[in-house]
Amino acid sequence: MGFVVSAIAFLFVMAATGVAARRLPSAPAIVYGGSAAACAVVVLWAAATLAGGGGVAEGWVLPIGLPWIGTHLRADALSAFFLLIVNFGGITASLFGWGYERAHRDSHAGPVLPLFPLFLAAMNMVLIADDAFAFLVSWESMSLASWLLVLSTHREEGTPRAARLYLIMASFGTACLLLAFGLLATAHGDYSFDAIRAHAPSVSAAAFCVVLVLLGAGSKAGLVPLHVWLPLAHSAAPSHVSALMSGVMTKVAVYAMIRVLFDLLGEPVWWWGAVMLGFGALTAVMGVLYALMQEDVKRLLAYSTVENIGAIVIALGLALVFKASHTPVIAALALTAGLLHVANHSLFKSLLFFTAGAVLTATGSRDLGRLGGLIHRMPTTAVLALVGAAAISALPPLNGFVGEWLLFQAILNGPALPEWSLKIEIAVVGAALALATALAGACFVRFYGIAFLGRPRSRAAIEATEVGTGMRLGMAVPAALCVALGVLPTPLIRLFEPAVRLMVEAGPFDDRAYQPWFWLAPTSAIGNSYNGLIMLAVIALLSVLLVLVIHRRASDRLRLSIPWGCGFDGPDPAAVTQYTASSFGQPIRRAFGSTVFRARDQVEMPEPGDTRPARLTVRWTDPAWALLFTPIATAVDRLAERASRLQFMTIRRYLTLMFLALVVLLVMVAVTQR
Amino acid sequence: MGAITVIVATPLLSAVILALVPDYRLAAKLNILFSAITLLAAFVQFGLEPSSGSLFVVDAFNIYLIALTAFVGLTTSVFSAGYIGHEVAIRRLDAGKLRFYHAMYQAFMFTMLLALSANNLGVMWVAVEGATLTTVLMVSLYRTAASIEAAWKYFILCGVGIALALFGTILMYLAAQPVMGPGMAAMTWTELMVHVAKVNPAILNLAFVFLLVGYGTKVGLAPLHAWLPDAHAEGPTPISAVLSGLLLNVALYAVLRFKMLLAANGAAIAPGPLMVAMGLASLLLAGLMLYRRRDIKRFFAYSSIEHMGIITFAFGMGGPLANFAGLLHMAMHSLTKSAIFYAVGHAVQVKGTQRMEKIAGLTVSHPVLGWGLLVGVVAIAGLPPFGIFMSEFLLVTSTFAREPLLAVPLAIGILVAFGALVLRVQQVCFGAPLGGAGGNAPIQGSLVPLFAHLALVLVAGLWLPGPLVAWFQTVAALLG
Amino acid sequence: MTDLGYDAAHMLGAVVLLMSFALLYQRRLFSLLHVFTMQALALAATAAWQAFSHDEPHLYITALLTLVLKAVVIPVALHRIILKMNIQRTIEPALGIGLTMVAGVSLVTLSILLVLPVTEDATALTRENLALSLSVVLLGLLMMISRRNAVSQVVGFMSIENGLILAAVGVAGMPLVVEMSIAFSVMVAFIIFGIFLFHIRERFDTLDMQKIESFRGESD
Amino acid sequence: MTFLLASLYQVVQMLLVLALAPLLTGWVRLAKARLVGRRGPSPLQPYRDLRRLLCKEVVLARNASWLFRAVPYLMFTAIWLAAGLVPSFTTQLALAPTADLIALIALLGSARFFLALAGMDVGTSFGGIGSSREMMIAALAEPAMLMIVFSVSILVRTTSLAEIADFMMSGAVGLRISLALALIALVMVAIAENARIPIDNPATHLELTMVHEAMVLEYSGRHLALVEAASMLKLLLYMALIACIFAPWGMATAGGGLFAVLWGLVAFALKLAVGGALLALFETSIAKMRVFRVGEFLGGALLLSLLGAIFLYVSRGV
Repeated sequence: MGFVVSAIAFLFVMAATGVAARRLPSAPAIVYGGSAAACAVVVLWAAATLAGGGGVAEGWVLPIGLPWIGTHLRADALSAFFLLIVNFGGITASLFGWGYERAHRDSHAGPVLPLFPLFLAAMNMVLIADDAFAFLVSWESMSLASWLLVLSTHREEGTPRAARLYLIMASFGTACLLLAFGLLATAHGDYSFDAIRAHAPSVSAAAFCVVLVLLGAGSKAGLVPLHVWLPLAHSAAPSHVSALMSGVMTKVAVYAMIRVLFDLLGEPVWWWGAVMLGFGALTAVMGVLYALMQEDVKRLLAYSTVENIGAIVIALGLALVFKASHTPVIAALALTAGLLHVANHSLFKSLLFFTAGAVLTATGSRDLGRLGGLIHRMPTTAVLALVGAAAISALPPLNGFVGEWLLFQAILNGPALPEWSLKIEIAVVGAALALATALAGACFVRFYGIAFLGRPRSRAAIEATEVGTGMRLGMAVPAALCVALGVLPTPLIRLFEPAVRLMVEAGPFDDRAYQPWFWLAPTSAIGNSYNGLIMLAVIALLSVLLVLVIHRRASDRLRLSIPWGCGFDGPDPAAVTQYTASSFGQPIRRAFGSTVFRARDQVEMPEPGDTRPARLTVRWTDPAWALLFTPIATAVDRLAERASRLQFMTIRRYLTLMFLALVVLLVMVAVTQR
Repeated sequence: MGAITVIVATPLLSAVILALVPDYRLAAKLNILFSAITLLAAFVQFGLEPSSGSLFVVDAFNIYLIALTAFVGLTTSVFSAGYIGHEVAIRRLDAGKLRFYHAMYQAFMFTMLLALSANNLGVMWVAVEGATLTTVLMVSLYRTAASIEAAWKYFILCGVGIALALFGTILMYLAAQPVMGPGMAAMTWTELMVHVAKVNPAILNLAFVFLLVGYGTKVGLAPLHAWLPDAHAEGPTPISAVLSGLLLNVALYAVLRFKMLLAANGAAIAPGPLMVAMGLASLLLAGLMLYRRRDIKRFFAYSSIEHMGIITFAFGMGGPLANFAGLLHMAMHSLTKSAIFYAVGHAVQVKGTQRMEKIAGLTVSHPVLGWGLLVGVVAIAGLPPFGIFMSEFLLVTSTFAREPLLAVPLAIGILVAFGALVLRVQQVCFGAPLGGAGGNAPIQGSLVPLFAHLALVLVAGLWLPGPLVAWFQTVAALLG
Repeated sequence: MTDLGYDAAHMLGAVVLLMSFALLYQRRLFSLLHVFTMQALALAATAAWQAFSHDEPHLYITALLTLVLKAVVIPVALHRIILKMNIQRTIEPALGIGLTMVAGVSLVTLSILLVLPVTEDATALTRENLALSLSVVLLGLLMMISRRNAVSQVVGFMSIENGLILAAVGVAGMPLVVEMSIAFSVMVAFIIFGIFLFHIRERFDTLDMQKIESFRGESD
Repeated sequence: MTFLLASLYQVVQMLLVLALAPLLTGWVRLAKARLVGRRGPSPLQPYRDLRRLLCKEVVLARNASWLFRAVPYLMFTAIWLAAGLVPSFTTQLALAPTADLIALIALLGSARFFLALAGMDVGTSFGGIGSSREMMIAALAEPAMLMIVFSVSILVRTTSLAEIADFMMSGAVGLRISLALALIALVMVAIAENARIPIDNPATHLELTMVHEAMVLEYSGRHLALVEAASMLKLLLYMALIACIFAPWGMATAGGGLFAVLWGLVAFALKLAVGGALLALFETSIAKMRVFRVGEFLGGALLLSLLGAIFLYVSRGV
């Protein structure tokens, strides 16, 4: 506990240093180094706490914040787990950011150094806050810091809109949470979480709270249709900040959901989970479909975050449902799947954003249409990106698959539930999740194939060079963990078992004989087991064997030549015959996009003999905007126009208003007196 | 009793003295000095026991408002010293006008402090009217067509308002006189609070309506707000700062005193619904008005209306939490808004325009000022870790727990206004700065007042001193 | 107090109210001023009578002030202004005379409705007086908003003030009446000063939107 | 002891699939030829083709990366392992617990992932066409597959293939609509995954229609041999899978002696023969469909499998 608080304090110091020493050339090294150190302390503390079986029972109460309540701080097992995730992300982001800052030293950009530690500190505070006020202060400070970080690129067009939308949506979320806590704290206004736990809310109040929390935390996590800000903001920020926002901050939102739905609200009702399942499925599928439509690398990654959040929310929904139906072990399985996916996603999403940042640094472009062939020029980045892409596509034996596997195991228990509607819903959700996973695979083949493989599509891509050590280190660490966790997930699962136990009063391995530490076979999935380690070993063994055999016995001769491109060839960087991002997306667009996004391809084919290249242009509309946000915006605009007339009236009319107000009030009094 | 007399007398005397000082630089220094003395006395007041005489009353309610007024008065005088320097440099003001300006400034402080500390309905009314007259003169200081137009509008509307308030005052006496007999007693706060329970409620209600509309006009509640934006936009910025920061509070203070009377008298109608209605109206209307504004001072004037709406709503809701929130919000708003007007004043001077789209990229061209303004707007928008977040937190949560249907429009109104604030602050503080008129002139005068206020608001957002909390809680109880 | 005293006070108050109606009815500026003068006289008489019947000498001052300022100085001043700035002599109403009358009557009924529940512990005089002054105030406000012309609005404003003073003198032993009426007269003086100095003729009701918008820096 | 036996079976299984895969393909080709009235090549032809390719030199595009060269080995081993995990003649396989049905599908998924990447590595348009279409097909085939797993595992309460096979053999299931639907869906998926008519035609090289062939167009020599062998293995794998889930009869179970195992081998061979014949019959009786109708085809498969899953509830509360 003391460690966490002092680490947070140290982060504030770092922020101050960032302001004071911004002119120094060594400032980035100091600030990012310091941040990394602080995060490392918290990571160690959290790991130790979890290993020690659960967090701190006794919290702290500081005499600040709301006068008659003070600020309650407490880190139980759940907080400890999320502290682990957040601060690990913080470490890698600091490492990468250090290199990134050195690569991008343009004076025009807004300040990042002071805000980066603040952002980390705010996220940590959310996780240890133990009363509504402290929670919301930290929550909104988190939004505030990240908003300013997004604005640090305010010179680029598009950023201001993104930042504005982000802050407004974030505050909408905060408002919803505010209302939810208002209901929980009731009129007597004791905002500490203990007091809230003490008296369970009425059924209707709880229902309101669930909806409000899904809106509030959901808008932060990027639940469809509240996701619109996310791709804009995440892609506008500097890459290491994008990694934090996408890989880590969304997890803090997930933490908020778990905290309220599993902890504060008391005994759940089955439909809560049903709602979450619905939203999760929608989010997962829509998110990846959006991602498939994107040309901008970072936007693509941000949308894939939306998809993964959908998967996590599905897991939470399952856990709630099973908790409500008093099958805690399965609930534990689902929650484990969710938390594991939280950890995994924070790893490979940070990794992928780092690679995007590296590509941006090397080529100065985020547009898939201008990349290509980078595997030759940025070998290390390419390998690490491949790990990330394979992991996020849930391919064994990497970590993404383990989470997916557990989640499916939980879904397969759907039939055990009493409610018929739920049984069927879970079947459908399972299909949606499978669809999302498969589409994610397609999406990242597209990402990796277009950006790193093939022939370069621009001069910049030809002249790209590998990035510096700091950035490569920042990428290598999460990549290594992606592999490690894929091969040996069990230790991590054991580590955060206390958190699961705290939320659903059971662990995933209960009522089951002891498992060897390298074996993953959770309870209740009879005979279902998975072992990445052996799988990897066998594959490696076999392929080595294969290579040896073939090169010994069969030929190992090799001749380099020109690939056959229908007659087109040559060193032209345009690589006219090559598939582009949009042409790669075309089959899937036809299969899905035409209905969801009203996507239309338009090919302009020049006459035979004309040397101009043919052009493929894709038009599509975003349903979330078309159906929800544009109407709201226009409504406010219209009202503003109406109201604005009041500014330009004559004094006599204003007097008339006053007179009418007076008369109305008098009449009200006269009536009330009768 | 001594301190309060000093507090009220100092500005009066200094007004006379400043009227005689021809040199405006000296006058500005004296202005600061006198304001400092007033503030000192206000601090001394903290040490003394709450006391009430026939003339003055000092209790939990007005003691902090007096100190706040004196403080903002001081900081504004510091800001105005730098401000007028620039105005003289660009020939918008001359020595004669400034002499008048300084005298009026202190006179204005005097009227407000008197209104706050007076123990007598009549005296308070006279003081508020005096405040109106002095500010009208200062709003029209530039003698431009627009400023005269604004002053005129301000004067007529508030004049009628004042008239109605006077009628309300008379009615109040009319109600009290049968119980307490003729004479001063029936117009003295402290006496009234004692005997009001026996007073005839019907006249009390009538009186309150007139007082609400009358003083409400000065508070700037919709639909009585029309004077406020122009008066803020066209007058000198220091005046805008004190108008938003202090005058609105004083008018609201008057309304609240009467609300206390109604609360103390059981039989009278609950004033809550009326205030809630007007508060919501102001909040929503102002929130929408913010979108179309181009003039930065008028923009923030509307934001003042919005916040007055929130505060009135809070007091209308009543109850310990909401009232606490309202009191806190009053203090926080006056500090923050005046700070914003300081920043805006500098920005307008360095950029030479009040049009927001022309004041772009402030954080790039003038980092300190730009970030100062940004922080101020962040605070006024109700984002943590600033004081306004705390009050809005308390207000929204407690309201939703009690009257969910009222909390929803409240939240919507706050969000709507928030959207406009974000839109504009990004436009003003970020993006590429335009050179053009004035371009990147250096900042005149010190930024100390700005950051002093922001620091206070920040501290208040994290930690409130014990005595203040105690005062708030007693007053919250009295407000019912 | 004697019945006579009561009736006289009541009668004078009624005259003041009547005059308010007469004000609403006027179409020409000068006749408006004349009616206003009469209202001022009636008010002065009321004040004096109250001073006499309750023997509160300071009310004599009020009466005197009213007499001098409202019945003499201000009408003359306004007369001057009208001639000097040749403001058009007819009042163009924003609201039809008939409608204004109806509104006026309904306002009076409203004020009576409001005063009715005032219980008997307040003396009958207070109630009557309250009803009258309330109506006068409301009618004055109505006057202000139903006329386009600056001078007539000043008159309306002052008739509001008359209503106030009517209420003030009606209730026994009200302190500070004099001070307040002085403070108020200062404001009225300001208005007239304003009209005079800034040549604000119809500024009350400028219909030239572009002008106002450009004033306020809000035009695109 | 059992473990040793299991590992022995495992090795046998790995070699068996490796040995049988080309034969199966050859058999299907022969049957097709006969059905259309040609004599057709010997069923051993695939072995010869593979040997020829293995001994040829590799012609590699200049701008091919290491990935392009690594992928054949990776995908081959992945598919080989997958095929090795499907119980063919016995359910007692040492590696069975390492991967259940879901992991199996994912394993095939990763093979496809890398092959698709390899298709885009050289940067010709064919590779792009192939990869994009392949991923679109996969996007629909995988969920359908998982839904089939879902409905089967609702019945069997497990996703471990061995246990599924045991359960099915016990005959406790009986006939079910949902199983029928699942079977149909699985067949459709298998057809799509193995690039058979009507989705794709392994025999054609007409650019606009082909999917799988377009993707591997740049491969030659030993690499091509591996890719071809992998696809043969995949065909075998799917047949084995269908057999294992829907017709596990004759498979040797726990404690089954040597005779049981031998009988299992024979039964497996028979199943393959019948399956191949049926496939040939199907392929000759239907025409290739346009690539963009594939979506509807597989969408149908997905819906069928989902329907199967839901039907289970209706037919019997599980």
